[in-house]
Amino acid sequence: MTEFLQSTVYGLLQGGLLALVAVGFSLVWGVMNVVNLAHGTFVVLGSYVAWQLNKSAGVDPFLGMFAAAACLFVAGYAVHMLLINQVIKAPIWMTLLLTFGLELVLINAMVLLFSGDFRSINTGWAGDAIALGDVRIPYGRLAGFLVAVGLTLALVAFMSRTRLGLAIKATGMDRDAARLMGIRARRVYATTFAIAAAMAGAAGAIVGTVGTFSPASAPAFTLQSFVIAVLGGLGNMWGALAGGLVLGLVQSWGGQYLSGTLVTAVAFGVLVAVLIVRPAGLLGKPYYEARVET
Amino acid sequence: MATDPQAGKPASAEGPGGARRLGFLSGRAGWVAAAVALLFFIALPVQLYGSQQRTLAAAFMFVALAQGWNLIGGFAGYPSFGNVVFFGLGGYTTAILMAKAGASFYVALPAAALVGLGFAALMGVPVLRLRGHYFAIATLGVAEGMREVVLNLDGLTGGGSGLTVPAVGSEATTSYPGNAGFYYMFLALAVLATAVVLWVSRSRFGYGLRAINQDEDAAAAMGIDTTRAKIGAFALAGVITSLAGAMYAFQQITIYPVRLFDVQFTLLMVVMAVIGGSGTVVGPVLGALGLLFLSEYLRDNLTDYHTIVFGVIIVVAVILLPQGLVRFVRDGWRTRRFSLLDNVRAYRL
Amino acid sequence: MSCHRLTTTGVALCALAFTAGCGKEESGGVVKGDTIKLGAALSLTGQLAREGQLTKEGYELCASRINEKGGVKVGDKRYKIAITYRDDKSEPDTAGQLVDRFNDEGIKLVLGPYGSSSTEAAAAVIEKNKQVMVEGAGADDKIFEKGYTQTFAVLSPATQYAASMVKAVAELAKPKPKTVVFLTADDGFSKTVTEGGEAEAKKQGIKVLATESFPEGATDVSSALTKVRGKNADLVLGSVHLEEGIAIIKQSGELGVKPAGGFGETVAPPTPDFVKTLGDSAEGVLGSTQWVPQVKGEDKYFGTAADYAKAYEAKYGRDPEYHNAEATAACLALALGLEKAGSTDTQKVRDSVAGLDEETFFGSIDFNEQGENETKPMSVIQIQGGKPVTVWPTEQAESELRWPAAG
Amino acid sequence: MSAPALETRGLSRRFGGLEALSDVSLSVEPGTVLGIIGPNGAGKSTLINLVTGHLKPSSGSVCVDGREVTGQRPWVIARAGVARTFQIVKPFRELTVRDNVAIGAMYGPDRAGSVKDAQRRADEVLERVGLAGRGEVPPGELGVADARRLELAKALALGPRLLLLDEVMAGLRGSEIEPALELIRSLRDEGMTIVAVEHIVKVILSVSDEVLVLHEGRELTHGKPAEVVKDERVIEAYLGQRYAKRMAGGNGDA
Repeated sequence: MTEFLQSTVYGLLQGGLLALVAVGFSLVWGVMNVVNLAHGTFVVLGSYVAWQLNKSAGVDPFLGMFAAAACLFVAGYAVHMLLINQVIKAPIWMTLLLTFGLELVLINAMVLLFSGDFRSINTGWAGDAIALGDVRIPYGRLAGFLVAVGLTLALVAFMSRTRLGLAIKATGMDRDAARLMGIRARRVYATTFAIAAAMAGAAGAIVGTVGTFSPASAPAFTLQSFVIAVLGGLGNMWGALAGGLVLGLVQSWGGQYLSGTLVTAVAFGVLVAVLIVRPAGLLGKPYYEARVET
Repeated sequence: MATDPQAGKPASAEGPGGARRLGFLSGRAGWVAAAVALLFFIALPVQLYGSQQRTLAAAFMFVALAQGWNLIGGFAGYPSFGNVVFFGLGGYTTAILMAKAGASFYVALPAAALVGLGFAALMGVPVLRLRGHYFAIATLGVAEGMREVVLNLDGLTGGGSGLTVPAVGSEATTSYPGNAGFYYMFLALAVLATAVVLWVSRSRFGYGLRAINQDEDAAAAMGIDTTRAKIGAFALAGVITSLAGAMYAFQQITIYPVRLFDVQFTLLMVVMAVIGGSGTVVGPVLGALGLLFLSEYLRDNLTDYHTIVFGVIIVVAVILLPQGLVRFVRDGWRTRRFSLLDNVRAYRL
Repeated sequence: MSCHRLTTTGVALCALAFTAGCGKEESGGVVKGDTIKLGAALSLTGQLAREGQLTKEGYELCASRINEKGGVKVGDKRYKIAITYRDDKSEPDTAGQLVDRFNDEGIKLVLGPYGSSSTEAAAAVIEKNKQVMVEGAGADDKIFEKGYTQTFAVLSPATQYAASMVKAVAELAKPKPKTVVFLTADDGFSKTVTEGGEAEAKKQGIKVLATESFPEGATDVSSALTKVRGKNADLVLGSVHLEEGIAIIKQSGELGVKPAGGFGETVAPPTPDFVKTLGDSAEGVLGSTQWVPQVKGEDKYFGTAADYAKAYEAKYGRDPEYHNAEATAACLALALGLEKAGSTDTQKVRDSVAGLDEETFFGSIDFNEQGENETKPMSVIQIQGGKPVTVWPTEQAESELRWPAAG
Repeated sequence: MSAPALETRGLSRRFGGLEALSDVSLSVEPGTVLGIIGPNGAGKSTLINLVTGHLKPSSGSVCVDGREVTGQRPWVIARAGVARTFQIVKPFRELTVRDNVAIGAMYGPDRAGSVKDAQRRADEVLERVGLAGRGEVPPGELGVADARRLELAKALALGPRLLLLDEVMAGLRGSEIEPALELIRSLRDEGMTIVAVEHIVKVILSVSDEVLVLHEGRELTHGKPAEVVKDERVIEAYLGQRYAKRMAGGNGDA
C-alpha cells in the first residue's frame, strides 16, 4: 500500500512541476497559435541561470528562480520581436520550423557555453525528506510543487483579472477584433511570449534543483509540454495544471505497475487518445476551438 | 507555339493550364532538364568515392522522404509531424523479416511497403479527422509512442540493444549492395517518389487534394470524398517513407529504435519540403539536395559550430522564404519582382 | 525563347554537379611523408558530446607522447602519428559514413568512436572496407559476436562491469551481502552489463531479488526505486550511464532507499561530474572502472599508470579518468601493432595487433579471437572523502573498502 | 408525376439551446425556382447546410429526387446532383479561376474524362457566367461580383440537377442583377431546379415560382410570390411597413 501512496505523492509533486514547465507553452499555443519547439531550451536556460548564480554567488535556487524568470522574460520578448513576429501570420507550421531552427541554435550554443556536462544545483536542504510513515516527501520537490502551483495560479489570476491579461485573452480569440479596440497585438504577443519564457525559466530553476539537466535534456521538456498542453486544453491555464498533474500521476503509476520503459509510451498513448476523443482537451473550452483564424 | 514574353506573363500554352508551375521548368523544357539530371546522376557514381556515394544516397533518401511528406503536408495541407513512424516501421519490418525469418531483402522490401500502406490507412482514419495543430501533434504523438512500443517488444525487435540485419558474413540472406548499390537504390526511390508526386500534381486526385488544402468544406461541396482523398495521400506518403526506411535499415546493418524513430528525421523532411516549396513537384527535390549538402559542408568545415549555423540558416530561410524557393521564383518570374521583403511584410504583424 | 529556358536549366544542373561531387580527393595512402595518418570519428556534438571530448583528450595525449619519443619505429624508419578527427554528432549512421570517408582518403587505421551503438555501426563498415579499428569505448559483447575480424577493443567487455563489483564485494565486504537488486537502463550495453552481474552474483551465492529497468537517459527513476525499496536488499547495483547514475543516488536519498550494504554503479562514479553534482551523498558509492592510476603494468611510451596520470595532469591540468586512459590505450595498441608488424600494410598491422600480448600502463593487452581484451581485469573504486579511491583488486588497492558504505 | 426534386419533412437543427431551424417541411417540383426569404438569423443558411450535408439535422429528413440523403456526407449529396454556392465565397485561393471550376467538372455526377476535358468544360461554364478570359487569374484578384460569379460557375460545373444559391446576388450592383436573373431563368428553362436564398425581395419576386418565408427558424408562410408579399405576417416580420405602403401605393408589380 505504501508503494501506491509513495508513487502517488511522487506523481503529484512531479506533476506540479511539469505543469509549470508546460503552462507557458500552452499559453503561447492557445493565444498566439504558435507551437514553440524551443520551449524546452528556455527551461534549461532557466536552470543554467539559477545554477550559475548558485555556483558563483551562492544564491539559493529558489531565489535564483526569480532572476532566471526575469532573464527569460527579456529573452522571450526579444525572440518574439526579432523572430516569431516575422512569421506570426504565416501558416501554422512556419512557426514550428522557425522554433525548430531556434532550438538547434540554443542547444548547441549552451553546449559551447556550458559544455555537455550533467549539472544539478546542490542545496543542503533539498535532498532531505519529511517521513509520513513509510511515505517520504522530499523538501526540494515539495517546495518545487508549491512554487509551481503558486506561480500557475498567479498566472491564472493575472490572465483573468488584469487589463493586460484580458488583452492577451482577447487577442487570442480574435486578433483583428482586438486590434480594432486599440490593443497593440504585437506588444501583447511579445508580452505573452515573454511571460511564457519567464514561467519556463522559473520551472528550469526548480528542475535544476530536484533533478539533473544538460543541454541535451531540452527536447524532453518540449515533448512533455505538448502532452500537457493538449491534455489540459490549449491556452487554458487551469488545464495546464490539471494536465501536468494527470501526466505526473500517469508516469508515476505507469512506472510503478507497468515495466519502467513503458511509461513514455503510455504518456503518448494518452495524448493521441485525448486528441481524437476530445480535441479541446480535458478542461479546454470549445470557444478556443472555434477561434476566428485570420 | 506563340509565346509573348513582352506581355510579362510567360504563356504556358503548350502545357495544360493547370496550377501555375515553375515558369522556366514547365512543359517540354522541364522534361528535358529532368532527363539530363537523371542521366547525370546515373553516370556520376563511377568517379565518386564510397563516402561521396553514401552522402548522395542519403540526399536521395531525403528527396524521397520530403516528397512523401509533400503529398500529405504540401498537397493536402495536413502537416504530418509523425512521418518517421512509417520510416521506422518500414525499417523494422525489413530487419525483422531478414534477421528472424531469414527472408531476402527483395522480399522484405515490398512487405515494408505494405506495412507502411496499412499503418497509414489504419492511423489515418482517426487522425485525419483532426486539423491544423491538432493533426500535427497527434501524428507526433503516434511516432513517439510507436518508438516506445518497438523499444519494449524486446523479443521481436531487440528493443534498446538494437537489431542486426544479416548482411555481412556467412548467414547473409542478401549480398550487401555496398555504397554504389545503395546509391542506385535510393536514386530509384527518389525518382519514383518524384514521379508519383508529378503524377498526383497533374491528376484529378492532385486537384482534389489541393482543393482540400485550400478549403475542405468547399471541396466536399464539390463532390470530393475528402476522407478517402486524405487517406489516399497519407497512404502514398506511408509507402514511400517505409520503403526509404527499409533501405536505410539494410544499409545501416544494425538499427536502434531511438535512431529509426528519431524526430529529427521528421523535422528535416518538413524543413526540406517547405523551404524547397511544398505543394510543388521540384521544391522538395531542391530542398532536400540543397539542405543536405549544406549540412555536410558545414559539418566538415566548422566542426564545433555546424549545428548552430544550420539552425540559423533554417530560421532565416523560414522568415525570408515562407512559401518556399520554387514558389518564390515562380511568383517572381510571373511578376518580374524578386523581393524577399514582400515575404516578410506579408506575414509580419 | 526556348534557348533562354535551356540555358537556365543548364546552369542549374552545373551547380548541382559541382556540389554533388567535386572530384576525387587526393587519396594519400596510410603514410604521408614521415607521418602515419589515423582516423577518429567522435561524438563532438549531440547526446555524447561530453564523453566524446574525454576520448579525444586520450587520443591527443597518445599522439603527442609517441611523437615526443621520436614516433613509431616501423621496420627501419620512424614515423610520427597524426590523427584526423571528425564529428559523428552522436549518431551511429554518421559514424559509419565517416569511417567510409576515411577509407576513401586512404586512412585504413581507425580509432573507435564513443559508445556501443556508434562502435557497432563503425565496426560493420570497417569489416566491409577491410580497415582496422582499435577502440576503447564500445564494450558491448554483441559487437564481437558477429564474426568481425578487423575490430579490437582494449577495454574489458561489458559483462565484466557489474561482475567486477560483485566479486569485490563478495571478497572484501564484512558482513558479506546476501541479497542484491539490479537497476538497469534500457540500452544494449547496460542490459549486457546486468546479465554479467546477475551471473556473477549467482556464482558468489548472492541472491538476486529483482531487476528493474527504466528508459535510457531517464532523469526520473523514482518508480523503479519505489519498487525495489520494499525488497530491502543489502546491495543495489545500477548498470547505467552518468545521467541515470546521478538520478539513482539523488532520488534514493529522497525516497529513503538505504541498502544495508551500499550502492554500486557502472560508468558514473569514476567521472568527476558524479561527485561534483551529488556532493557528500556520493560518499561510499562503489564504481567499476576500466583503469586506475594503481594498475600494474608498464610500457616504453607511458611508463606506469602513475606516470600516465602525471603526463595527463601536465597536459590537461586535472586527474585522468578511465575514459581518457582507455582511449590512449587504444591508440597505443595500434602503435604497438604497427611496430610489431614492421610494415604499414593494413592486414599485416591487423595480424600483429591481434597477436599483441603486452603489459602497458592500462594493464595487459591480449586480444582473444573475437578481438576482446578478455583477460584484463577491471578495477573497483569507492568514493571516499569526495574522491574515487581504488579498493579492488587487492594488489591495486589504495585503501580499505568501507562496508557497510553508509556506516 | 415524378418525385419532387427536393423534399424535407420536419427538418430541424439545434445548437445547444438555440433552435436554429425547427420542423420545416418543403417540397420543390423539378424545373421550378423556390425563393427563400426571411430576416437575418431566420435559419436560411442552416436550411441549405442541412440539405447539402454540411450540418447534420437534429431531426427530420431530406430527400433528393425521392432518394433519402439525410445526414449523408456532403460529397455523397453533391454526387446525387446537388450543387451549392456559399454565402461567404470559398474559392480555392492558390488555384487559377479555371481550375476552381474544373474541380467541379472532375468530381461532379457526370465527371469529365480527363483533366483537360474538365478544363475545357470549365471554360464553357466561365463563358456562361460572364467570366470569359479570366481563367488564368488567381481568385484573389476578382472583384465582389466576379467572385460571386465564380461561386456560381463552380456549382454549375458539377452539372447538377438541383442548385442551391445562398445569397448569390448579395453585393451585386443594380446593373449586374439583371444578367444574373437572366442566367437563373435560362437555367430553369433547361430543367434545373433552383432554391435561391436572397435578401433582395425584387429578385425573389421576379424569378421564383414559389416563395418560402422563414422567421426565427420556423416556416412563416409559403406560396406564390404575389400572395406572400401581401401577407400581413410577412410584412410585419420582414418587409416592414414602408415597403407595404410603397407596394400598396404602386401597382404591386415585381
